[in-house]
Amino acid sequence: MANIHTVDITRLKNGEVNLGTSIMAVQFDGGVVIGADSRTTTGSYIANRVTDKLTHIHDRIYCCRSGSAADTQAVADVVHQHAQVYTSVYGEPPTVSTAASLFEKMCYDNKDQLSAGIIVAGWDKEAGGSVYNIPLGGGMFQQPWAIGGSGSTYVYGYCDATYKEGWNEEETVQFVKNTLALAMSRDGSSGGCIRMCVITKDKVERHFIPGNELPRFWEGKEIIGSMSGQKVGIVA
Amino acid sequence: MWKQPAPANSSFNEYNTFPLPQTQRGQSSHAHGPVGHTQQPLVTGTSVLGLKYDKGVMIAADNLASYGSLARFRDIQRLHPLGKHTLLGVAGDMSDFQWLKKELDALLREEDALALTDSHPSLSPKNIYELLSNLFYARRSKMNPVWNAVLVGGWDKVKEESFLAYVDLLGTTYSAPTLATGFGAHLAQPLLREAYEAKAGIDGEGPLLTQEEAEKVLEDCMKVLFYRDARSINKFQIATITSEGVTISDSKSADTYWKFAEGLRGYGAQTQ
Amino acid sequence: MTSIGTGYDLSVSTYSPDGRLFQVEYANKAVEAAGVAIGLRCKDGVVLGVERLLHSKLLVKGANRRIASLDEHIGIASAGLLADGKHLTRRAREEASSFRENYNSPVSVQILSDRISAYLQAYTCYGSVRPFGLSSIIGGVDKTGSKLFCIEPSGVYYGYRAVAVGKGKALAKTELEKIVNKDLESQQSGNVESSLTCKQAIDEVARIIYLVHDDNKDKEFELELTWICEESGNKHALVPEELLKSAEEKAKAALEEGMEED
Amino acid sequence: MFRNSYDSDNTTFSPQGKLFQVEYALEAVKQGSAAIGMRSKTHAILLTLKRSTGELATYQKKLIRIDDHVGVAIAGLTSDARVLSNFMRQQAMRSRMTYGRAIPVGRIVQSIADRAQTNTQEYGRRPYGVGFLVIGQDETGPHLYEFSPAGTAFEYYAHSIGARSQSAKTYLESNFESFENATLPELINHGLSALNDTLQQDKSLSLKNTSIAIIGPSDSSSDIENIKQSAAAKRGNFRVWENEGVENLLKAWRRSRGEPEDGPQEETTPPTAEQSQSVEGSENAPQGAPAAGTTSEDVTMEE
Repeated sequence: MANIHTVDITRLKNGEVNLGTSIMAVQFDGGVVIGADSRTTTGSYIANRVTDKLTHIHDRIYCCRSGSAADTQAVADVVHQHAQVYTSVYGEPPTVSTAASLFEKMCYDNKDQLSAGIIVAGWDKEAGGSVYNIPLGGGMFQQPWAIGGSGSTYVYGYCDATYKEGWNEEETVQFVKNTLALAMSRDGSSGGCIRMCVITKDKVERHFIPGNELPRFWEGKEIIGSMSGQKVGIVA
Repeated sequence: MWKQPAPANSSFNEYNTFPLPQTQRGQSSHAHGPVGHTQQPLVTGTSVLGLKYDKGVMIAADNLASYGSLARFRDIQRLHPLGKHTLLGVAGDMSDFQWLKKELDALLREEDALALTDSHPSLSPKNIYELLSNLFYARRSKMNPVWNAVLVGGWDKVKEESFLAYVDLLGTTYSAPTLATGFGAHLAQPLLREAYEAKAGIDGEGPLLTQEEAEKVLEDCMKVLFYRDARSINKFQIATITSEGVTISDSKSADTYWKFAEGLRGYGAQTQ
Repeated sequence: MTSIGTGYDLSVSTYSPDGRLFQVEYANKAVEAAGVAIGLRCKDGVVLGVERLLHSKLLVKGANRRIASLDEHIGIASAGLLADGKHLTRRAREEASSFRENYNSPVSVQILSDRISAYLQAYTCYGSVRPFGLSSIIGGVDKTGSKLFCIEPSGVYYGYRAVAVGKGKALAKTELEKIVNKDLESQQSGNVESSLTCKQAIDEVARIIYLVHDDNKDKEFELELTWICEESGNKHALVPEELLKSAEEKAKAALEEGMEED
Repeated sequence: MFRNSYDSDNTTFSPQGKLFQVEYALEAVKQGSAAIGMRSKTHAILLTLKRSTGELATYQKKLIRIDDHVGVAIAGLTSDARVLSNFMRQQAMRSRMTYGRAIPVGRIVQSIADRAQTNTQEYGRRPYGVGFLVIGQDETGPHLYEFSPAGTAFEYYAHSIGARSQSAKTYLESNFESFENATLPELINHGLSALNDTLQQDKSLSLKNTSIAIIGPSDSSSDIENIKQSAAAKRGNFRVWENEGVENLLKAWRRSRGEPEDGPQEETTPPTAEQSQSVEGSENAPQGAPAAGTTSEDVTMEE
């Protein structure tokens, strides 16, 4: 019988629940829009089709999680706790940069143990809306827009071609929605619904796009070479 | 130059298309076996070039942080000033680079605080280089390397001469009037040497390149690297370190030439 | 202090019957013997000044400074046991540095003062230690503007517009109050922010230190001035030599003028 | 038993805000024999008066090399000095190993001052019972510091500690303005004059009781230092001259004062014929010892 001490942790980790994901955050004048798909997989089985990957860290700070569900939840919980302590000790909320640094420190210091790719975004009174990308292995990169998770690789080109500075809230929400829909349509590890969140000085507002109402793009008119709609001769 | 992210390798993970850190653990899977550490960089920067010229030293690096073959962050700076007369140009893992920046900035901040009391000069480029050499060697000896190759450029105020030296994740150290890391060591170093020796001679006794000449050589090298290094982009910065201090240029790009290929046909005998 | 010698004043972990901690009060006595230290908050920054008493003429000029840096943007001027001052400075630097490490942003003067105060307080709780014989002025500029605090041996701290500790602090405080009041009067009602600039403040601080020193008729001294303002790149730095010299000249002139009036 | 109720431990303030245990520790420093330190623009030197506990004992060394660029003179409890100077050596080596930098003098002194401060604030410890004069040279030039058990470190142009050091201080205070631009021989002569002032009436400076440490280039225009014997002297590093090594320095000093070069002869016991012979020669060379110039140990531990 395999005793617990001889279990190879890497094999164990490979079997765990992953957020093979599409996540995104975009800054606009006065705030940020964050978004994510809702699919959680173990291998090719969809363990949860309505996951919420937009995680509350503080009043005006959220993160989008990708990678191991267990790891990213644990890290987010710890940072959430830090942020609460920070507020009660120092009498003011942490900045987005500070929250991102707390994430970064955990991800970097434990890079051997974690698979976590996190986007931290939110609003603070010093910087307004801001977005920080913390990829696997740590490191902290501030960006006007960030995408992450397995689905993101399919939509870099779309984002580069589409993103413009100076959008308002509505335009930004539209951009996030379209990008995620495109990523989800090409990435088997992403899918389900789109969850979004607008964070500004005055509000944290959720948006939900059900899986049957996703924006649709070119999907091909017909099945080429198919005989659907035609009579097929039946050979006796 | 830096290894690719790990391929999706496990049967449990066959639909994962993003890289996971590959952790190399001891042969035995025993819980008390050797401690494993990350053996691979994830977000990486490519070559850094360094060149001594008549007024000091120049260091160049592009603005890209790659994620495997993905050009993930195209607006990051890989040149980091330390105090008034030292600058690092860093290739390799960008999270380690950011860690290194934090550590060194904290150290220099402490030095500055002490200097208010005793007016002692801060750490010289040589001192910082020595520290880095020890740090990199110690970490690789713990099987937990700081995954970078670093060029240290500086101005030695006592000797009144420029400083340029290399240290990498293995603790390897050397110094020369022209230096390059990674792909640059193969592609740019010969060009830098050629330009340097054309004026200074093999012994370096002759006159050094002027500011304009040095900048031109570096820009040419960055262009060659853009042509031939698949992890580079045509957007880079050049830092100059002189007795006056450190200046880092705005991002710029080299003029590239592709027109010659217009009439090219096929891959051999084909003519149309 | 009627309880002196009754045995209730030997340890910091013992209250006297009337609820006092005599060891903390005695620690304050160590502060009163020290050369005066002054902090003055201005609209564009903070000025710190110290009357560095010279116990020997063999001491190197300009050395043995009593004002130290805690971070780029925060300075500390202490009065009391010098060695305790170095101890506290070292600790405060560690706090400032760890804040940066954890939160990726410079510590505010208020938060750092709070942490230092907690550290001092711990030395008033246990019989195994003694309190710091030290009062410290912490001044700096952060995202909330220019800030000034003074921490006493008990760990108690307050924010100030202007503050003085050490020998002759009463006279110094009177002078500082005059400056602050004049500053307030010259402003429109409702506006409570200072209109004093650091450049003006260094002259005032120098003048007060010369005045206080003259009042004590003490041993020789050297004037030590630092500031944090735009001219110093918003970093804690020594006041440039020329400005220090001119402030000293003016202070001496003011002193002579004052004598003629008497 | 105690002088007052506030002096029995180091964690108790007196009502006047004094720490009696620290003040008593300062008394321990005064029990030690005198040490003097001085600096010029180019040099820093230490001069000490060594004591011997009796005819059969050697003279207690009072100068300790820390590194090429730092050395100390001690007064007080020798064993405490050993602990602190070893700590200084570690600090000095650490700086050289990690940064390739000679540790700044002020900072190495502060490192032991910080340690000493702890011993004045935590119960169950006693303050160190030793004072140091530290000389050194760094990127900001030569320095002289005094370290005291109170946990303080002050920088001086010239200073003296230990028994009867006040007499030396009086000399230094009236002469220190000329030290800044003094040559090495001039500086040493001033130092020996100051040291001489700390002696009791019937004593004089001799090869046995005088030791001198120098940091800075040796003086090429005089032969007061035997460079052949000391690689440290050649390089301007910390070196100690004592016994035969101090002979030329003492002679030069006596000449400068217009005294006989060989100094006053000791007259504790009436010289026998045999002894008087050796006294006529070199007071210090015992029979059978190699001639001066080859005997002196290189106490700086150079190579």
